[in-house]
Amino acid sequence: MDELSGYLFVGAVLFVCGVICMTTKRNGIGVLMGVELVLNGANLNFVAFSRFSPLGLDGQVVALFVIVLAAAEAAVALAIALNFYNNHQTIDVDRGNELSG
Amino acid sequence: MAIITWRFEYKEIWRAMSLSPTLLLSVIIFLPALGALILMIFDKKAVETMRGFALAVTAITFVLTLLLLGHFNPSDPGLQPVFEVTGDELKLVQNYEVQDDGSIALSDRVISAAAIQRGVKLEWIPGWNINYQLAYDGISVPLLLLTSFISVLAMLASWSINKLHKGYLILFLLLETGMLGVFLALDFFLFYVFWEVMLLPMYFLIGIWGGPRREYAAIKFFLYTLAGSVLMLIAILMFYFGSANEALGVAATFDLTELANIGQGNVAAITFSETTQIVAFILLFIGFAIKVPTFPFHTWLPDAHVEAPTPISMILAGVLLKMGGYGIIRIAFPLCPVGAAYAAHTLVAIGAISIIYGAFAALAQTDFKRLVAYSSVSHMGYVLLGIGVWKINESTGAAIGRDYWLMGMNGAMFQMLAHGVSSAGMFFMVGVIYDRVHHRDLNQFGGLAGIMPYYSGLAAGIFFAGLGLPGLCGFIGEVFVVLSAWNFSKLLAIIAAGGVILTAGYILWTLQRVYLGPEYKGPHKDELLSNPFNGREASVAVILLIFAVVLGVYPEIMFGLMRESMASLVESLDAGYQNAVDSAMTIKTTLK
Amino acid sequence: MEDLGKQLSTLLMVAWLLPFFGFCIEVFGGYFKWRLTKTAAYIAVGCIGVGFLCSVVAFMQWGNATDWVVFESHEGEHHVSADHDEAAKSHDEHGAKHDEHAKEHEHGEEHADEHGEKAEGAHDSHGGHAKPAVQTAFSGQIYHLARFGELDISIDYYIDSLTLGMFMMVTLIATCIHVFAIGYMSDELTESYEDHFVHTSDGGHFKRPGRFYRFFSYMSLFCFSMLGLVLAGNIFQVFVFWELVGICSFLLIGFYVERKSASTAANKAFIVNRVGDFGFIIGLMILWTSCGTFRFDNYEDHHGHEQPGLFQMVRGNDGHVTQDGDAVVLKDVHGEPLTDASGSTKTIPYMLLVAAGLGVFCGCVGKSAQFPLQTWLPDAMEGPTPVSALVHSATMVAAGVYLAGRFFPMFLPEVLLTIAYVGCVTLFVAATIAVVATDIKRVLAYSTISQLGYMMLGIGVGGWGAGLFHLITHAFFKSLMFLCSGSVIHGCHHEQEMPKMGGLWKKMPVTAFTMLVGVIAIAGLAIPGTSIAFSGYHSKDAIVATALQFVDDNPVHILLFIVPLVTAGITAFYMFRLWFYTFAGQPRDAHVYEGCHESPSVMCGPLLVLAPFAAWCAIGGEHGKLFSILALSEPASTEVVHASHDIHTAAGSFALVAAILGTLTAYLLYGKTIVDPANIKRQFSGLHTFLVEKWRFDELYDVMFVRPSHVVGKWCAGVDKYIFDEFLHGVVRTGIRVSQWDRKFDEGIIDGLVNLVGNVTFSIGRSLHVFQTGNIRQYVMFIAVGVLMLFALLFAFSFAILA
Amino acid sequence: MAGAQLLFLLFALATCASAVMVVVSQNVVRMAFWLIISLGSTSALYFLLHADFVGATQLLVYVGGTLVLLVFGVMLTASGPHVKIKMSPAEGFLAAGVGCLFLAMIFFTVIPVANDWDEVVIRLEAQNDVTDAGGGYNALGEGNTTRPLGLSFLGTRPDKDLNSTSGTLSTGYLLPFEIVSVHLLVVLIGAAYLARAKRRVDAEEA
Repeated sequence: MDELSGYLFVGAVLFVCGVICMTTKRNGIGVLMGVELVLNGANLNFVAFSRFSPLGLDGQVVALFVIVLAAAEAAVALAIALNFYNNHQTIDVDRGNELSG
Repeated sequence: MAIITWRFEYKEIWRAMSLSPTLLLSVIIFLPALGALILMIFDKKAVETMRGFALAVTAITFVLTLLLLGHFNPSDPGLQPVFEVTGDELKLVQNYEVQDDGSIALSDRVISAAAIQRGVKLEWIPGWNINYQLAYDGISVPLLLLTSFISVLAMLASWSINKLHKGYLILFLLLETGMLGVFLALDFFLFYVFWEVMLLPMYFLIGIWGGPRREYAAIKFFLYTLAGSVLMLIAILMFYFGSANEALGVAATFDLTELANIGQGNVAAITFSETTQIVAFILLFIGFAIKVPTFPFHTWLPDAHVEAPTPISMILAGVLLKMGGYGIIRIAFPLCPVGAAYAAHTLVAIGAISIIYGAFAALAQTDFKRLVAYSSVSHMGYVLLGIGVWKINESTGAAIGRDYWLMGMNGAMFQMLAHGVSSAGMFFMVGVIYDRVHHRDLNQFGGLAGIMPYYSGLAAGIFFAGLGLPGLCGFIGEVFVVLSAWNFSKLLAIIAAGGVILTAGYILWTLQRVYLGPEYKGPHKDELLSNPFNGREASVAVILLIFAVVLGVYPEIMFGLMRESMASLVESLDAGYQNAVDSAMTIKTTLK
Repeated sequence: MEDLGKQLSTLLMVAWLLPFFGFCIEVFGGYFKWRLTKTAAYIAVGCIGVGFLCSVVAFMQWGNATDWVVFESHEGEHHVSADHDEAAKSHDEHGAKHDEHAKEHEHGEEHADEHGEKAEGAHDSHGGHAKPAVQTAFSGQIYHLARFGELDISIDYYIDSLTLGMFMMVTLIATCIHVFAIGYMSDELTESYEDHFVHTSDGGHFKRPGRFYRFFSYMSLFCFSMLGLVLAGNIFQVFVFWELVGICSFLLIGFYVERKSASTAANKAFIVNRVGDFGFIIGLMILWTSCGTFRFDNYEDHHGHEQPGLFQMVRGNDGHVTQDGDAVVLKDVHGEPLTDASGSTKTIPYMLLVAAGLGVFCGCVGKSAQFPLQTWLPDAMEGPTPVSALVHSATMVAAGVYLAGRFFPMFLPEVLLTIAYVGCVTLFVAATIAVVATDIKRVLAYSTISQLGYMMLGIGVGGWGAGLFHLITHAFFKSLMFLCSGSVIHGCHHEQEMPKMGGLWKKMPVTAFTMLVGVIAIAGLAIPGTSIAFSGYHSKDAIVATALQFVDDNPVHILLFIVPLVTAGITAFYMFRLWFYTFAGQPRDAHVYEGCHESPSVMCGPLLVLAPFAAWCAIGGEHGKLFSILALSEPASTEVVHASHDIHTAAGSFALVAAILGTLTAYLLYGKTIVDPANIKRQFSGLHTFLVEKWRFDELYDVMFVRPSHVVGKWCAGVDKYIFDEFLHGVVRTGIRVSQWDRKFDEGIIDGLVNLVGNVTFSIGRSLHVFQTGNIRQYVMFIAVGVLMLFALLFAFSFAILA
Repeated sequence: MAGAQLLFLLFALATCASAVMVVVSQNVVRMAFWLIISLGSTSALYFLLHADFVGATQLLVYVGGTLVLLVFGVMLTASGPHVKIKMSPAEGFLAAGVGCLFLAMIFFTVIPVANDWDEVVIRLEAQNDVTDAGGGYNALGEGNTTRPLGLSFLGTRPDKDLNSTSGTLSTGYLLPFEIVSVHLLVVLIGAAYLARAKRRVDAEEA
């Protein structure tokens, strides 16, 4: 196991934790946190590949974009969560099943 | 490293263009369409304003064609230059040159005196090598004048339209754009586009503002014309794909002059084979013959005329039928001289049959307008006859008595113009009376000479023009064509000459039944009395009659315009056929 | 001489164009302003009168410039245009080849010796003796109609003594007739003209505003056209004005547009003329294609080279037609064979030239109402009488003869023979019908046809001068007689039937005696043993003499002499019958007689002017001035025949005897009534009916041409309607049927398939809706599980492949 | 090297452990806390990867910005009885199972990639005309990536082009940078719009 695979394993753990977080948390904020974890896992992979490949800074640039987008996403998602809360008087995402077919 | 940039001095260019027909060509075509666009914002109840506006648009278009005529140089046989500058006149372009050391050298670059641009050419669909290409020469200018002239008169006659004025006027102007475009387009594809552009407004004009059987007539017109268009399209594609030579890196083209050069064997290594030429000629000919129309493709004409409103009949007879003849002269013959020579006998025979057949059919009609429509069939037969009298010495391929063929061609062109004036006039005269009594049964007229003497006098004049009376326009075209025909075929010439008797027969009989006699026998006599021939109608008729007389007494006014172009066309066709015969001989000898 | 040509052409063009301006002014001014005044008439008279003066001035100038060569040469020989001088040079080479030519040559010298005798046959200018270089023919171009390559069509003029003579004749007669018409048409000067021949549906007579101005505008237009025809310098231009006079004739015949008979007669006239013109056009086509020009005379082309005209091409300098096998060699301006660009000699097949001549003659047949196209002229009498006098006797119908004369050099012997026989048949047929006609104008009409037949016969047998001589004299006396008949009709309040007249000479002496002058002239009476006679005698005598000379040379054609001789008698008979019927004897219809009166002076004046001309215009006969003037233009053609003196004397005697016999018969039958003509009528009732029905030509033509053309017309229309249109309808119906099947196919199969897919999808969707829980966490789980399953699949798949 | 490896192990463990704690925690606030730890450790890993600018951004934006936002969210929504929202144990087991499988799947793919990585590097060099100049991409000094990143946002790529063998120029990220900027602006406006109080609607209802 060299250096690269170590980073990749960490990234994988972060990703899976994020996914599980999204599936298990009924709290909307929890779900958001899962998303952040997933993004971080992916970001770690980008930076790691960037470090160990001859492609220069491309990976880091993408990672930066992801960070910025995650920030934006968080802002919007929070706004959505607040609206959800205002409408349902709760943050339990299971209550928001209006789209059930 | 030298980077060369061109800086156009726009003011100068504008001056050169406004002096030259560069813009004029496009303006002539699209001014009516622009007028139609502007008409759309008019209030639909402001009928008189709209009519006045549309009349003004057509009149301005006519004036513009006169301007174009001012630029026209009759002694130049080819396409007319649209943009011509001499070194002394203009400094058009400056030359900036960036030197290696970074300084900029300025030098005046002058377009030399040889900078003559024949026709406007702009890229349109470069992938298919389709260009927006316009040009004019001695063949199109007279027809262009006729078109814009008849349009003004037809617009003057449009006061009798009494429903949906706005739509009518818009369609009318669009129709004019299509017609003018057909006579100016030099790109085959563009030609086809304008050809179709003209078709649709016509369909609606007949189908909405027509008589009781208007839908039938409109659909019949549409079917026939569309069938012709399809055949023409096939021929267009044949030429297009035949004009490419990948080995030489020559791209396919729609340019009519280039195609004509190929067809006449003036381009090395690219030719249309004899079979191609014959097939393409037959396709094109049928396409155009439907429009002319000739026997046996003529049956749409009587129905279309009978049902169409008067001004549309005028346009139909005065201009639309001319497109067929124009197409044959401008496209079918130059592009496939071998096919044309092959079919010349058939052409002349069809022409002669049309003359006689149309006249006989006219003799049997009881509907006034139908009679005039059949007379159109008869008269347009002369056009075909004159075009086709190309007698060829089979061994050398040279024309025998080329001047007679030239005379026939000129006569055919003149006949088109003359028929444009006389038949438009005849339809107008029928329309005037129809507006009053609302019927066209020849057996229920009579005595109009007593009731409306002024009208009857003018009508007699115009009908005499149709009869081919010397001193009026119809005579010159007919008699020149017939005189040229003897050189080609004695029998067909005699048949064609027989038309003069029948023409006299049906026209005089009609005059007798309609205008002469003691009293009017049909219904609505009161309207005849209460609704006299008004000034607007009189002006249309008088203008047409004046033109009929001028053309009849001094035909050189039109022959002078077309002489050189026609002569060079005939010369090049003759040479083209000889080329083909020569190459065929070469092939034969090589085979041996 | 160039100046003279310019002056002459200017003068004649003024004379020619004035009536046209008159027409323009009259037709517009008349319509808008002068409906009820005589202004239009004065303008018309002024125009044509000035035209006459111009013609006379032109003639005087021509005479002065030519030193009145016409009257001197009448002693010696005729001079032709100076062009022919040059022929003398090249003559010898050519002349030697042809025997006939050589003979002619000798002739020429013979006549040169016979100085002081008369001018027959001495037309050739190459007779070996010096002649004054006087140009008597002038030609030139007025303006271009069109030019195609080397082909050139223009409006030209051609002026020679024939043109001048015709101009003076036409303008003089036209002036007289215009003046006469002022009186004759004066009842049109009203707002409510009552036409007694037209009945309205309510039983009354038709009333309309008068159309005085219109009559005169038509007349002016006619004068313009007629003068243009005479002035024409090429055959195409002749054709142009040929048609124009035709349309004027149409307008004038149909002047009473309300009368069905009038408009029908007008149509008939024009269409029958067009039948002739059909032949004319064919002739034009042949000449145009073979010769490449229409001009009579030599001309300068646009390169400035002198090119030969038609006459020069065919006849060369010496009047001979040069044949090369079956073809006629065309000649250039020097009389040498004409070559085209490639150097080969230009020829025209002999039969084609014959056909061309026949074609042009067809036009003459139509215009001059010759057999078999004579039927239109009697019907043309529907027009007002001045029209009949001007158009249908003196000028237009004579245009056919004029053209035959003008075009004489182009006629080969076969054509001339045809012309002679056509004339022969015509003059007999028309004369026989005239014998039984009772309408005064119709008698004159048939007599016109008959006389035109004489002229044609004269030209056909080679009597060029005789034919045209008769043309001029006939114009005077026939117009005089028509005007007299007009005077009678006017006096009798539009009564035209002779059986209702009689004894009118007491009531209208001027008319009766001027008429008598005309009748004597046409009958060809003379004082036996002298040549003191009225004009008709001289001219008819010339024709009969030429015919006898011709028959003498070609005894096969004996009929060409017998028939005109017999007809001369018949002519005298029916003309005197007319006079006796109308003016002599007792009044047969008291009502008509009572109402009858002598015409006003405006009408009698022209009669008195014309009468001397009718009587003495031909004074001197073939030695007289008129004939000499005409003979100066005699074309250079070997076909010209001149009667010898003996034959002349013989023929004159025969003709005179025939005329006297005819006159006596008429006097006995109608003057003295020793035998009641009714008895004879009863005796020969079959023949009589046949003649009254005009040999049944109208019925024949109706069955042969008119009805068939209507039937063919119906067929054509039917073919359009039932074949072409039905075919189209069938195609469209088939198209509709196909599209209906197509629709069924679409609806049943294509749409069915699509619907099936849709339904399946829908039901799958329905069943899948349980997964649409709306729970976000479940969705994430689905995704995760889905990714896993995909991975597992991929894994299994790659394993399967590896395996 | 050993120090770096030690640090890597330390921070990797911290990252993974705290991530697991985020999943396991039932209290939102605690979750937020563990998330901070996890993200912070990740940034440390970035520093270990010589991606100093990314690491700094991670700290600033995520830890400093995003998480504060999340905590705000928690505070704004955490009223009432629903602070703890429990899931069913079955769900927990299911999630754990799926998670394990997922992890296994990723590991399964990571291992071959990492094993063949040297070949991949060679291939990439061949494809991109760049040679790895020994100590990685950064010829301007280990760990100082701010300047080349900034330049890449402005459209030039010194990091690549200086190692390029063929002299062709690489593309930068000017356009994506601009797009992201605009995107951020839009997001901010959108968020503000979504989150604003609906007074007017209330007023109308009242």
